[in-house]
Amino acid sequence: MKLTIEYYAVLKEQRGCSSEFLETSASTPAELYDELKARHGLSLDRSTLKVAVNEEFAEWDQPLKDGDTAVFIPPVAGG
Amino acid sequence: MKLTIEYYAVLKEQRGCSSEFLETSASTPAELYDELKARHGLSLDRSTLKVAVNEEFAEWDQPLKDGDTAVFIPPVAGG
Amino acid sequence: MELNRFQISEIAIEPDKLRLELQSEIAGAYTSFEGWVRNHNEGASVQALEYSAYKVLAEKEGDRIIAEALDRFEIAGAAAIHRIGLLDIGDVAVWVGASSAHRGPAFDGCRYIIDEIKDRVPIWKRESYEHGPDQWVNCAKGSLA
Amino acid sequence: MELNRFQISEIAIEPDKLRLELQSEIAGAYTSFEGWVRNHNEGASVQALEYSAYKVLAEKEGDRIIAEALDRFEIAGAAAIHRIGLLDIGDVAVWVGASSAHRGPAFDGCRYIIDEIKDRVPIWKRESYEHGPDQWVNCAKGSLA
Repeated sequence: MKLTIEYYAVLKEQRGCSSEFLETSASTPAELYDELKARHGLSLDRSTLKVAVNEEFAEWDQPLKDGDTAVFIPPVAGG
Repeated sequence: MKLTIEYYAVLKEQRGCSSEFLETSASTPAELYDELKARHGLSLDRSTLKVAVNEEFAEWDQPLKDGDTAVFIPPVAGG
Repeated sequence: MELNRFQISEIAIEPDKLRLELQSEIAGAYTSFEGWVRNHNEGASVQALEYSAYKVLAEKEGDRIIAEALDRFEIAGAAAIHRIGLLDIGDVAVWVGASSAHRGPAFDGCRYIIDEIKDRVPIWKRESYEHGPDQWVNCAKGSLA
Repeated sequence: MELNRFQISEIAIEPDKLRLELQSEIAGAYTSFEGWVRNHNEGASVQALEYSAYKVLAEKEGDRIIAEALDRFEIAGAAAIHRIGLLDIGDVAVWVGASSAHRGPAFDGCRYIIDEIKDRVPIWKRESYEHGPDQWVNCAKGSLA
């Protein structure tokens, strides 16, 4: 399955890029983040994040489909 | 005792002037308002008003002194 | 326009200039309130209105209200201004601004000030309606026949 | 700037223009909130900061927040705008405005919108300090060594 991952804020800095295409066997956002965290040494625990799939907030355990775009959202600090 | 009375808003309209000098035997703002209400047919009950003497809010039963300025304050409607 | 003061004004209120008075390097939050002249009040169609004030006491009492707000809430600064004279629909009748390090006190302080102004400051409003005689708002027995 | 919308902006926010969007003949009350860049945060001296956003989702979520406020409070209109990019001390980072017939809903609606923006909208803040490394606010483990 091929996915697009977009990175923002501290995750973008830690990953060193703002988006990537990825061939993965992860079937949910939770599995996907765990894979990326291990591979790239991302500092944030999954419990502090939210996730969006295809430009909407999503559940950690919803199935991912080929071509989906996933975004992991660090704690926000607007205002 | 000579007093100055200033009128504002609906009281000014009903009295037909914005201030007057008055020779009176009223010894408190309460007595003074009752006198003016009867003489000029002012519509507002004293219970709906506040009173100021010499540019500060005052009590209805405080003694008036010669030369004082009294102002009766209709219900306010700022904002 | 002075910081931490209440003012009665016979000329148009300019909120964009007033807010600049409250800027400071420690203030991270700013809240403002404006009262605009509406085209209706309690069901009646309003055409115009006139505010009048007992200016000396209004400014004293307004200053006290702002001092109370500074005392009760963690605000950095506050100010308020109330227009008098003939106003048209859409005109700014009153402006209140408050700044603070965090947003909670800015909201609370601003609201306190406008609530107290409406309750305590000797300012009166005379409305002209499309139908019916002019009326002094809040002075039911004082309606003009 | 559209009524009842939330917007991410890369250019300076101009509150005096934004408030005009909320004027209507039925609105008698207007409340605004502005977040200003402070020179300190939790004791540290801030020199500059940068906001970034996941723009598409931020604007969707911001629009939802404003729709919720319109639904929950008796407000006539509302709007909000958040700046991104490099900001200096004193710059407006966020502006929220709400208008209503009476002041209670304008205050409550404005406050609801800024509270929810800070809680839910994907916007991040990176602060530069006089002493110590830059930091992503709220991302303790993400401080830049």
